[in-house]
Amino acid sequence: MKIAVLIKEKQAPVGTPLFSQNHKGLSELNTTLFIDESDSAAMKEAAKLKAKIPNSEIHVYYFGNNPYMLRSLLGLGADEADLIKINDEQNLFEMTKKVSEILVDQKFDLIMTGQQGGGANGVGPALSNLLGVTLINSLLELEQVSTENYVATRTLGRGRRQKLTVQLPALMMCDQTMEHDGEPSLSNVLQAAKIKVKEHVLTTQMKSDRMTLQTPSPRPKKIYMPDSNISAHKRLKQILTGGVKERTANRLEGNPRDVAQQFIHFLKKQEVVKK
Amino acid sequence: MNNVLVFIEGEEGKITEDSKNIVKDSKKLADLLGGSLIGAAYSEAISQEELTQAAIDVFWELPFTLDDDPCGQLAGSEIGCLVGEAKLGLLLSANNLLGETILAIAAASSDGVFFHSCRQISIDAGDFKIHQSTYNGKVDEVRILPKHSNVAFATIIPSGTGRNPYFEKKNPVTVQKVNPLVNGMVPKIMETFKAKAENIDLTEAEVVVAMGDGIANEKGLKLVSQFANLIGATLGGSRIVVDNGFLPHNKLIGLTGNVVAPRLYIGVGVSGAPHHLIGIKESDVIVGINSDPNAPLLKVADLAIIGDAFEILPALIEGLGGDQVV
Amino acid sequence: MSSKFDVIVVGAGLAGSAAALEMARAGLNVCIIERAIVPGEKNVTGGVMFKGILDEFIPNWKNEAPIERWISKKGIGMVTAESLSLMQYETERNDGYNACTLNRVHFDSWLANKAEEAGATLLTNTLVEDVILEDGFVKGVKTHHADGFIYADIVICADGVNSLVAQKAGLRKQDIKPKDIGLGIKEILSLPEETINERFGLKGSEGCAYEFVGEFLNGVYGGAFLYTNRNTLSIGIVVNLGSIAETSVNSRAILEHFKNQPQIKKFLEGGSLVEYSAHLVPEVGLDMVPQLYGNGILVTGDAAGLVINNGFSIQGMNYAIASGREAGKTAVDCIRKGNASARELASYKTQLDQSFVGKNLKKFQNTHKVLANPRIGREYPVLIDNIAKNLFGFEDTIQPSLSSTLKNSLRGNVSPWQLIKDGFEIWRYM
Amino acid sequence: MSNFDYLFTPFKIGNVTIKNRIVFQPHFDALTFEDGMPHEREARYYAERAKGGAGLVIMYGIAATLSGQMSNRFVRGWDPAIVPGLRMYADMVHENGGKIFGQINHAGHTTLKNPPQILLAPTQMPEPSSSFNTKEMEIEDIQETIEGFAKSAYHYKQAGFDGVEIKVAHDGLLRSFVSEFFNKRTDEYGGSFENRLRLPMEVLRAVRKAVGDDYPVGIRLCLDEFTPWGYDLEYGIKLAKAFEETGMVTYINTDAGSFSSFYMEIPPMSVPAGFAVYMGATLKEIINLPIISFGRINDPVQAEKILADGHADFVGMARALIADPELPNKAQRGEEEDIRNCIACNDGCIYQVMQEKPIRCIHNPAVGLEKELGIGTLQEADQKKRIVVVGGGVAGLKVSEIAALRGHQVTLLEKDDKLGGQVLLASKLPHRDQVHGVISHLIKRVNRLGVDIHYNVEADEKTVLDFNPDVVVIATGSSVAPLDVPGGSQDNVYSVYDVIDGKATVGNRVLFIDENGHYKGAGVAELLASQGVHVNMVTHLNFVGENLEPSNQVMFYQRFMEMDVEMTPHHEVVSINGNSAVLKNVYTEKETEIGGYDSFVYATQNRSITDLYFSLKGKCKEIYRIGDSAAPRMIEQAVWDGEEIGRKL
Repeated sequence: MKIAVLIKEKQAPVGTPLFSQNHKGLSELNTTLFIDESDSAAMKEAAKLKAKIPNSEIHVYYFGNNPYMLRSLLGLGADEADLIKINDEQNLFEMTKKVSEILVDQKFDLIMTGQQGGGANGVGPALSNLLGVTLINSLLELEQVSTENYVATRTLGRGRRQKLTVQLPALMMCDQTMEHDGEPSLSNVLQAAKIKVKEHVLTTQMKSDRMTLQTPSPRPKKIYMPDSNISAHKRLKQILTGGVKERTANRLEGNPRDVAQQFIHFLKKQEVVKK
Repeated sequence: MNNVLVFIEGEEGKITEDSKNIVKDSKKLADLLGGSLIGAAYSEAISQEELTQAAIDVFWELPFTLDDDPCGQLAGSEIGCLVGEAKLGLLLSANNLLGETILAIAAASSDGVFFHSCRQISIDAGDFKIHQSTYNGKVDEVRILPKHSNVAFATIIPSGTGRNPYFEKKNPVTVQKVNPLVNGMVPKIMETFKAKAENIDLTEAEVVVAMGDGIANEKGLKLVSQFANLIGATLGGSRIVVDNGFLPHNKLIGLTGNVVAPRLYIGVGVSGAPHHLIGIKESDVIVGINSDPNAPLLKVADLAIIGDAFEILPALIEGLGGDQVV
Repeated sequence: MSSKFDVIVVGAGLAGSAAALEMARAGLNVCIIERAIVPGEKNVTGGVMFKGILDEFIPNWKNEAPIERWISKKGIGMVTAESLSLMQYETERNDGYNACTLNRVHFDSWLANKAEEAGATLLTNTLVEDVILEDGFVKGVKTHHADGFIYADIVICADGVNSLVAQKAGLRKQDIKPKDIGLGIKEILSLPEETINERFGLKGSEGCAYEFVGEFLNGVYGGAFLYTNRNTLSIGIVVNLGSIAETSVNSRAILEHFKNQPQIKKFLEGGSLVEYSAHLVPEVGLDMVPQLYGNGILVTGDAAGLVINNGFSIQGMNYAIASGREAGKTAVDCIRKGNASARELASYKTQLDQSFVGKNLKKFQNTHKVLANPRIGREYPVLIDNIAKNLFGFEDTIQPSLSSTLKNSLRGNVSPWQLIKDGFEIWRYM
Repeated sequence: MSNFDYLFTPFKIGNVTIKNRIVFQPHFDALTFEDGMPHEREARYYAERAKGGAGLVIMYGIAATLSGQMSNRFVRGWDPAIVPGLRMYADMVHENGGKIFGQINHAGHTTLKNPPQILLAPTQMPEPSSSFNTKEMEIEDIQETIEGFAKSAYHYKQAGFDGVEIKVAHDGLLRSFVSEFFNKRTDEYGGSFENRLRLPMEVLRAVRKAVGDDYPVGIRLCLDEFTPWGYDLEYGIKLAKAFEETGMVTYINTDAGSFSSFYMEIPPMSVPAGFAVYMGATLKEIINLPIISFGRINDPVQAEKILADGHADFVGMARALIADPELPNKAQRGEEEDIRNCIACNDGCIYQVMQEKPIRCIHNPAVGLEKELGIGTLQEADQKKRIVVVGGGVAGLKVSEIAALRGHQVTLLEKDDKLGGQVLLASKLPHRDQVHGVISHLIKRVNRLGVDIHYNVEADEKTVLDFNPDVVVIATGSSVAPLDVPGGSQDNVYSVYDVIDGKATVGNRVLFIDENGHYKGAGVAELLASQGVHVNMVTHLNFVGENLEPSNQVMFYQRFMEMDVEMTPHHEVVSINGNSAVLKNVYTEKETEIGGYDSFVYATQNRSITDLYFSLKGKCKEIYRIGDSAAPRMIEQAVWDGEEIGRKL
């Protein structure tokens, strides 16, 4: 099986952001590079599949500039690696077409990437469309059923999960919360240290331009406020109680054992505890 | 190319709060561009009644449900196919998984430009000015996209204090059923289920147990953790508990921490300072366990249990079939 | 791929990469193991490097290496609450620059890359958990990876101050007393390049490095430093831990005090803090150096305690490269001879003692004793301020002669004799 | 490196870049004198906040005209003679890395003077909470007011201030002009919304003209008057929009409450911290000017959240920075634990200035005395001594902190198993939990400073001398004095301490004898009443809770009067017999007997605990007695004693 893994080198300021002189980039002084958890998960999932399925190989496409960052992933089980240099000022989405051109000839069975990493900014979904492969997002678990058939578990938030059946070829976006254990083996790490990373520069005519970077100015989120059509005295009261309306509480007191029994009964009624 | 499309999400037939906020933003932009506002949603997602109140001009009902298209691939392609025909210049949705997937696919298939995590889109000297959150939310970026030659797709971080009514209704909504234009390999749903409590974030949890200063010691932590485990609740804490290091800061419930909205909230030894109460007021049912009958939490609780938590918790744990840990 | 090498170097800092480069050039099969993802990442940004060592080692380094600024001004300042007396050496001669400031992440990556180009294998993101001991010989290391044993005839520890590897191999001195330890606190402040040039009177890639003593120390033994990088300033203090404990002065407060001194403040104005770091360094030079070799093992760089705290700043980069090279050379000899016993490896110590590293260590061996002189922090800056005030005529009177100025100023607690004696001692170590 | 993404990022107001998002909100501090001239003392007060890290300091509203002075201590804005003095303010704040704006106000019908000068108002009527009537402004008065604002603004600019702010907020003429209730004029300055805004707009234009186009001019805007007759947020928003539309306003500084609802301007501790952030948030949603939020924000984490949630561009703090001017710097350095949080008791700050007395803070003695006690004034001791402090209440903790900071070796002996003394009890009273902040801060400090603390040590002469101390500080506190009337030692008579400790078994009807007039009485009475007990509060004072700080007093009454209580002021209890007591009217001396009480609870003046002090006096080198053990008083005095003696050692 041919697996591609797409990884994006991310950067973020440590503490208060500092900008380059023209405000179009971050000052490197307090910028840290990192690989998103979801991208690491994609790499680890790919390695897991490779270990299970004979004759598999992994080709890593790394969008970023620091070869050492890339190397930290290769030990997980990469066979080939491309370091694709990108300009940080560009909107990565606008490069998906070029990326799809690189990938399309390779005819990968499976493309793995991170929901919040390489696949973010709409890149993952866009690639699935351009390559014409099935898309799975928010992946938490993957199970092989037959050569081409897989069962994928996704997270839908609020603790909800969904199981899907998928056929390859597919592009799968791993969620940050996907769990993996195990560390790369030393032989893989040693091997990875000697992988010849192919470097190329990705250029494309950008449609949008970065004008400036600035400190964040979020728009207002929801906030508690007293009702507007009530008297000042009532407004004040609402503020004092944090807006929780006074409820007529049922009271339970007495022997702890009895109290506990009654409370458990209440929990059963609430369907928190099975009856 | 002056029409604006907003992708609308529904929850049990109702338009989600986030989508409502985006509709509000979109309406302003449509007016500014002099186009009409089209709302698009999955089939069966939005009830008829909810629709008539939405401040959109046209409603597109996609030819499939979310269950037919769990990862949004069909919807994205479908909308992408219609960009030119419907003279769309700008497509928006809430900044979440589904919105991002659908709009990015639509953008890819219609050669448009997609922007994620936008705070605001405005029109500046005839061009799109995109105000975007980037670098893990630590920096804002302003980008310009020439409007005459491009269609912009953007997911917007929902905002709104909740003070204003969402819709100022003017015209009736024209409902259009969209014909299926695309087909492809779509993953099939096998089942949908609930994850274990410890894997659920506080703000997402359905049952929350809060540890308060009344039981702020090692023993209290052990008991309350075990109780939370037994009933499948996610554990959080009040300010004092977090300040004293019994729980990490991301477990703080209150104004400055997590605002929780569970089906059931149980405060154990929580006195109920106003900032904590603000953090739990969205809870459906509030239960307080406290030895002080005057604790403010007990006054706002649906069920007030008066007694020593160090006696009640072991009894509860025993009653629920757990082994005593302390 | 085989996991057997001639030599393993633990740590891709300056000492480690220098050792690896030396050995790879000699054709040895070398493996460098670094715990960080990017070499230099765990290091404090910025430092002053004296150039002599690299001129010989990597002749073209000036053109290749990422340099921040060339030090064209060096000075020593005495600071009181209101004044600064700065004594400065300055040169315009280009070849006269004998030091530069660096960004460690860039520089360390560059040096590690040099070693790789020469044929060494670099494993990043790899933690060494233990050493492999066989028959009293170090035979390799255990990494955190699955099946993570790597074998070699010699292991060189270059993994920093708290060298875990040296400790595991039983080579560290234990039981360090607070009075033997210096605490270095450093802040990096960002300022535009032009502002730095303007403020310090610099052109292009020129830079400066200053060291200070004064009242801000509040009776604690130590000093402060300030030097320029390309678009940042490094400012910090080095204080003796024992002295901190005795006086209960907050070390953080000393730095704040120093930064808020009006003349120093002018240098820093508008700078935003980008990095803050504190670390411990052995302060007593040679006294602290652990055993440098054993069967199949060599210790080098900071791990070997080859760091010099001259009382004002911490210098280790030159010593790191020099000691790394010496370790590399020794390893090459021993591998060729096929003998990695402690007896053979002992020549490393001999070589080191004869190099400038050993010589400087000896010279600075007593620095901490001089700096333990409370007069340095307290009386002298005030004294010098008084002298300067009189000399430079801040008051509208007839300029007195230097000797009367001195006498006037000395009408305090310090005897002239003491001044001369202490003065001599300070200059010896600066 | 800080843990904050927003709080320490710069932000621009007009052309002025403020280095962080923390604004020291304007408030009267009475640090000037009756000549109304700027004074070094006030300059240092502002400079201290800049030194502590506040990005912007806003000076309180100096008076636009003579008739607009709320107190003679208000700086005379119209008078050019103030410029050199104000320049000192600006220079000192700038030297300390901050920016400074100046507010301008005309007090209108609100005043601290008693009796006042002629008070001006849009329409003749007193402020509802006041009994001083007003003069309805003539056109000349209006003209003079406009000129006064313009002159004051010009003076600020001349003095090097970075911006000005016009007050259309709690106290003051401009707010009453925009308020429908106060402004019933029939000329062009009243009647319609537009007319009501005419005066503020004319003031704004005149100020703008005086300072030029590029100079920041802000509006401090009351968004909700919180009175039955006043305007609400809807109207406040309308005002904000109108100001924005002029294009002449650079920012809006939010505010709420009016003179009659002053407890919403400076809400006491029963009001949630950050209670008014929603008002600024609403503005952020509607207008585009930079917004400063307000309202008991005393925690950098909360401040960060306000910014991160987009609820404001700046976080305004007044009391938080009074209590600890170094809050910003400490937060930025990651030393949040060291912050001395404001507890919103209002006893030291607002209560004092309302009486035209210089501002103070109950747990920061340096307030108003920045020169003597401010940042950097604490000197290391020349001679390091071995100090034993007995008693871990406020006084003992404070003296330990100061002594340890100065390098002394401090041992603290506490008889209980926890530190805090009487404050532990005081914080158990309803709505008083935040008093605990005073001791939790000090406890963190002494622990961090390495004070050697011994718990459960009932110190006697020997225990203390065994430490071989150079100095002994006695801070053993005070104990309750018995009720000295016939029947005062009956079984059903309890002290307030018995009640808080839970030692008392109180019946359903309680006669409460309050000789205290502060929280010790009022708080315990509220505690009982909140448990459903009927309380009759007997006090010799003119009313119950007479010594409470006014904002706390109002809120106390709002709660107390909803409970099953009776109040019997002007009376003292002369005897108790079984279930009844004899009361005596303090004015007429007429006695009445009332009965049917299950229990009696009394709050009397405490007595110092002095045994240890006198047994050690003369036996050690140096001995001091501080806090209640010298004379039973309040938290503030205990802190003072600790600070004062600590600095002496």
